Amino acid sequence: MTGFMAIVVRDLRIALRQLSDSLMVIVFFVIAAALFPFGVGPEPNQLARMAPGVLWVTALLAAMLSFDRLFQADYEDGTLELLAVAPQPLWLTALAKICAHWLITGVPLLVASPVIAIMLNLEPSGLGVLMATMAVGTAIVSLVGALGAALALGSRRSGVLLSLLILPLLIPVLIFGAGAVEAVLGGFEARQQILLLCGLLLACLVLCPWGCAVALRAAVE
Amino acid sequence: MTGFMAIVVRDLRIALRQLSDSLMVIVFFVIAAALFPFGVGPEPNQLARMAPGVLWVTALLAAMLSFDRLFQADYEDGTLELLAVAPQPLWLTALAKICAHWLITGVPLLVASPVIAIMLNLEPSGLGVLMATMAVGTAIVSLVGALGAALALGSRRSGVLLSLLILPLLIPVLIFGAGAVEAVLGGFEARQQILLLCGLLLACLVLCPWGCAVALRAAVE
Amino acid sequence: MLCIGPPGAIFRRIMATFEGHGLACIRSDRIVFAGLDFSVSPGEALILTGANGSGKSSLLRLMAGLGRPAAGSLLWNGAPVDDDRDAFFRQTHYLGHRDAVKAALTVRENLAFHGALRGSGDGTGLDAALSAVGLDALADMPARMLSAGQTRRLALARVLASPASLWLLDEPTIALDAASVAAVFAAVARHRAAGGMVVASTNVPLALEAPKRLDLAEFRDAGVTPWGDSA
Amino acid sequence: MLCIGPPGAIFRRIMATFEGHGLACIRSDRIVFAGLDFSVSPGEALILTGANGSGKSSLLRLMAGLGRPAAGSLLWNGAPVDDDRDAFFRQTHYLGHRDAVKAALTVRENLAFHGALRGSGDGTGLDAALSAVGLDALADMPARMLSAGQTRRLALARVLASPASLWLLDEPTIALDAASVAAVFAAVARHRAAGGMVVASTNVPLALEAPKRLDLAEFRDAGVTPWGDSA
Amino acid sequence: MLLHRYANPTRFLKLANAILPWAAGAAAILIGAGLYYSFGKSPPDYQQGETVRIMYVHVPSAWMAMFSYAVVAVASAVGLIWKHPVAHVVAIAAAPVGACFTAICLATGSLWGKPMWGTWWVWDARLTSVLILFFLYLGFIALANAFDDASRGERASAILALVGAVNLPIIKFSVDWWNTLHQPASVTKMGMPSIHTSMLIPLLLMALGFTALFVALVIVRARAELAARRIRALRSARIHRDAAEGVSA
Ligand code: HEM
Ligand SMILES: Nc1ncnc2c1ncn2[C@@H]1O[C@H](COP(=O)(O)OP(=O)(O)OP(=O)(O)O)[C@@H](O)[C@H]1O
Ligand SMILES: Nc1ncnc2c1ncn2[C@@H]1O[C@H](COP(=O)(O)OP(=O)(O)OP(=O)(O)O)[C@@H](O)[C@H]1O
Ligand SMILES: [Mg+2]
Ligand SMILES: [Mg+2]
Repeated sequence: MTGFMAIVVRDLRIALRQLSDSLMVIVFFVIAAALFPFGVGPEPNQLARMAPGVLWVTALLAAMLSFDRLFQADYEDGTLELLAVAPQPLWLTALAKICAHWLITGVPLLVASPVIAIMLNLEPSGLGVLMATMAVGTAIVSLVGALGAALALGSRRSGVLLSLLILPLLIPVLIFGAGAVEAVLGGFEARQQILLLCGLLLACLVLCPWGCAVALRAAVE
Repeated sequence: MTGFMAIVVRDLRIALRQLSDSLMVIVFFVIAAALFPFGVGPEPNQLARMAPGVLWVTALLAAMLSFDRLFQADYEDGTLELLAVAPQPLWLTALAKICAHWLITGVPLLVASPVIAIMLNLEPSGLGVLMATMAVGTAIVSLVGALGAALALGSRRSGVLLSLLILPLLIPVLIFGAGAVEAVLGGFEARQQILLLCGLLLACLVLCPWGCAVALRAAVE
Repeated sequence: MLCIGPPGAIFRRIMATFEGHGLACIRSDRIVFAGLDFSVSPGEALILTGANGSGKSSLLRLMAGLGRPAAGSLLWNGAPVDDDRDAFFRQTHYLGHRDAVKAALTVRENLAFHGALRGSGDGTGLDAALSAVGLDALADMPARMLSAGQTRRLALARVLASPASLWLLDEPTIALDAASVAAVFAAVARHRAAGGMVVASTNVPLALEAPKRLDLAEFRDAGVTPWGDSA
Repeated sequence: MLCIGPPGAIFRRIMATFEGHGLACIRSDRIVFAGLDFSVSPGEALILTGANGSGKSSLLRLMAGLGRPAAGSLLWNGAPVDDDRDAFFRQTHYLGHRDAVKAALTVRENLAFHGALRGSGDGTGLDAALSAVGLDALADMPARMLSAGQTRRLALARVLASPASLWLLDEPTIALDAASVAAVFAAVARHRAAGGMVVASTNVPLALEAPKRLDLAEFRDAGVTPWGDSA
Repeated sequence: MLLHRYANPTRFLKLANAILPWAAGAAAILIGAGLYYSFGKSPPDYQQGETVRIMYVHVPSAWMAMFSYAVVAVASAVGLIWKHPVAHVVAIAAAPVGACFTAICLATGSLWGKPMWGTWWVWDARLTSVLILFFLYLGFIALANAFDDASRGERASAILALVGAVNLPIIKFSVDWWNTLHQPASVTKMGMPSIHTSMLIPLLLMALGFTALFVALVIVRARAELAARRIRALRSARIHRDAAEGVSA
């Protein structure tokens, strides 16, 4: 388990060398979200209707922005080989890197989302469920995206194609996530969507680290 | 000039060998745009109203995914140093890489946009001006994005940092681009916005390669 | 100057041996080498020689468990390595061509990470290793600012920092200045004296005393494809 | 075995000389070396020695035009290099620690790209260079599949493939096997015979005949900061 | 031995130390007077009521936001063109101060917007361009701190500052080019300002006070930055002396 923590801590260190770096992530979300009013025009009610979609898109973007570096850096400088021959199951290593990734991109998004939501004047009633679904959803995004990144390693074409086949798997997440918020704003229950999200999360927690491990082995051999 | 072509051809070759960048951009573009109908709910007229904005914003964000690697690879394997000491002005080299980038990511976006426009049932009358503005817009995006990439080269957390640098500079493009389409849909002339976009393009054509050159020199020193 | 973490006791008791029989390696549909046998026992050093592309690194990677041999078997204490890979990994250090150094982390952070990865979190072996390769003064510098040789020395420090009975070193002396090379040889000698084993590939003469030698040139059968057709 | 593209005529006429006076180098707020003078004239070879981190690569980078010296001046034929950088760049080849090889491209494509970049697009010098470093058989392999030494040889082939009167080589023999090292020395000898100049850094003895030597250790003034405070 | 890159900034420091007390004093007095006038003396607006007093903070900080960026851009240009290290230091020192002024402008603006326009925020040209200005400041600061090697960060951020300068005229003239909720220039109009002197006086007092404050803050920060670099240089010189001895030993 100490190896697990070592990896998480290292990735966090590299990602957030200073406080300013972590603030940067939040500012990035604000900017990305702020783009939509420019594009779509400032009618408040229309913005409010888009808000959930906007939040999820920015979340997806933030995650994807960091994916190609997720394993690539370790792969190129030879660290991945050492991770592969470390006395610790590779899926655990992968899980560690996934956790780190979620802490780096998912959590800042959680912190920023209320701000963005208000900028896009989403009704406060939706905030709670928004945060909840975001927490689960970003975790799923990190898991699935990591699998994609692992498959794309070594820049072999087949790998790239596979990794891209993975990404559409995220669409249901986005739909349920946005749908939950919509539901609450519409005055309905969101239990169903949230349960579905949790189910997805569990499935990914089982499948993705294992898949990553296999892909990573293939990449270093 | 032969050096210029050499760089363009090489970058295209590498991009085609490992399709990652272009496909990544397209996939994100499609996923992100496809998300909004679910988020906003399927009333066609409302979708159509926000279609131009959504198209532009998602295209911008999708482009962000490709800048991280623009100079990074050359920087890490030492090629950038050789480009810097090649008997050819560095701004020309930068321009070459920018052209290649536009061909690799801008053009695919251009091709994909009508499809997505129809998904968001934008009226066909808007397609022409959409393509026109997109063509100019994506070129500006490549120019500005390259500048950001060159500035953030070798920094920590480059992925997020550079979109933090780029996006604010791109807001005018977004406003005019989306504005043009809305104008046409509203039955007005879009000449003004298109002219403004072309003006921006010219300004960027002058400023960005120069900025890239200075930044890249700083990076290899 | 250097003490390898907790004194070598751990593996002096095990008295491991490491051997391979009839090993073959295929890379990109090409037989790099075939029918290769080797064996190393405690205190011994095996030096791999051969022209560029003869397969030294490939063999070391097989030994380290990066990839399975296309044919043949690797034995650790007489038992196949695959029976308990983690136990084997715990007993081996692999140093490849690439230094696995993170430019963003300081020298010490780099070393501490790999230590923790192998479950030896204590800083003692760490400082000893740094001073052994003469990096102790630079311990708190970001690795980005290291010169080529300093970076290589950091990679070597990783091997010295935590105990393992088998060292697999791919061209360990590359980019090192004379002083550092001497330091490395000294460390290897101490390791062998403590009952450790070393396999090192090289293109330049290595001044290890009484090494076994293995020339990869003897094991390439260029003409034959993995399908058995002869070109 | 090797002919350096179009026969050295181009620069035999120029009879260039390359010298530096009172050079100083600052990296991240620190004086690496200062007050360094050197000069190379046609047919000469200058070997840079010094411990890891003494500044060999830094000096070569200054010579190559990667970064300006913090003090002092570089002269090409007696005129400051900055007067006409492109002319200078056209006459120099720089080989760094990193090989600048694109894994996705084939060996020949890699070479052709750098040739085109320097405006010498013809394939003749290219094939000659490949055979000079013994890579002609692998010319159409993706560079991903090259071994460490083969990659380094590809980097060297880039220097041989297009003519330039000044070669700046940072540890050229790293990762090379004996045969390739000999080939490199032969190429350098031919280059010098044709009136070319060579500056090479190294940590291992280089068998060049009658080289000038420059030991970086002599020029470090540790303990003084760029601000003039002494530590 | 002294090297050009760090043209020893004694001259700058001497000048700075001379100016600092005056700037600080002026800032205190002017801002004090300005606050007294704007909250004590000046009349409430006939239609805006007491909320008009926000103006005395909002407008000067808005001006300073733009002025500071101009300073950053000019200093950056000097640093890039004449390679004068102190110029970069000034730019890096000024950026956070300008960012604060911009933040104040945004905050007071939206505070004022609630009663005036009935909303905290509208996506109109001026407000938006100021928001972009804020992002540019943040980008500049982030970029300047994103490298281990200070000289790398200062050059990169300088380029960004120059490119971003395009935004200044847009802010200034956005109200004229696009029809916005925000009201157009009345003080800074060419010719007679169309604003009553009882409001003009405190406004100008505050503006001058803010300027003095800006100068003082920049000087303090620049001195600190220079000292920090000097210390960093000393430390790394020590480290490497030890390292060299370590190898030779
Ligand atoms: C967040 C919202 C706001 C922002 C970002 C903002 C920004 C600015 C800027 C940049 C200026 C300087 C213009 C120049 O020097 O030409 C300015 C001036 C001014 N603003 Fe605002 N403003 C905001 C909200 C408001 C509101 C709600 C009011 C009151 C209705 C207001 C009233 C004024 C006035 C009276 C001036 C002085 C104009 C002049 O005489 O030059 N602003 N504002
Ligand atoms: N990118 C960098 N940024 C800051 N300082 C650096 C950087 N690279 C090297 N240095 C410092 O400059 C000094 C000289 O480095 P350089 O690479 O020139 O040494 P070298 O003589 O080439 O060593 P080696 O034999 O290991 O290649 C080193 O002490 C190192 O700390
Ligand atoms: N990643 C790879 N994919 C496919 N083939 C490879 C790869 N790496 C090396 N090879 C091939 O395997 C053979 C052996 O490579 P290896 O790196 O083991 O040689 P080596 O003895 O280590 O050479 P060097 O002395 O240059 O390090 C080479 O001929 C090379 O063509
Ligand atoms: Mg090898
Ligand atoms: Mg070096």
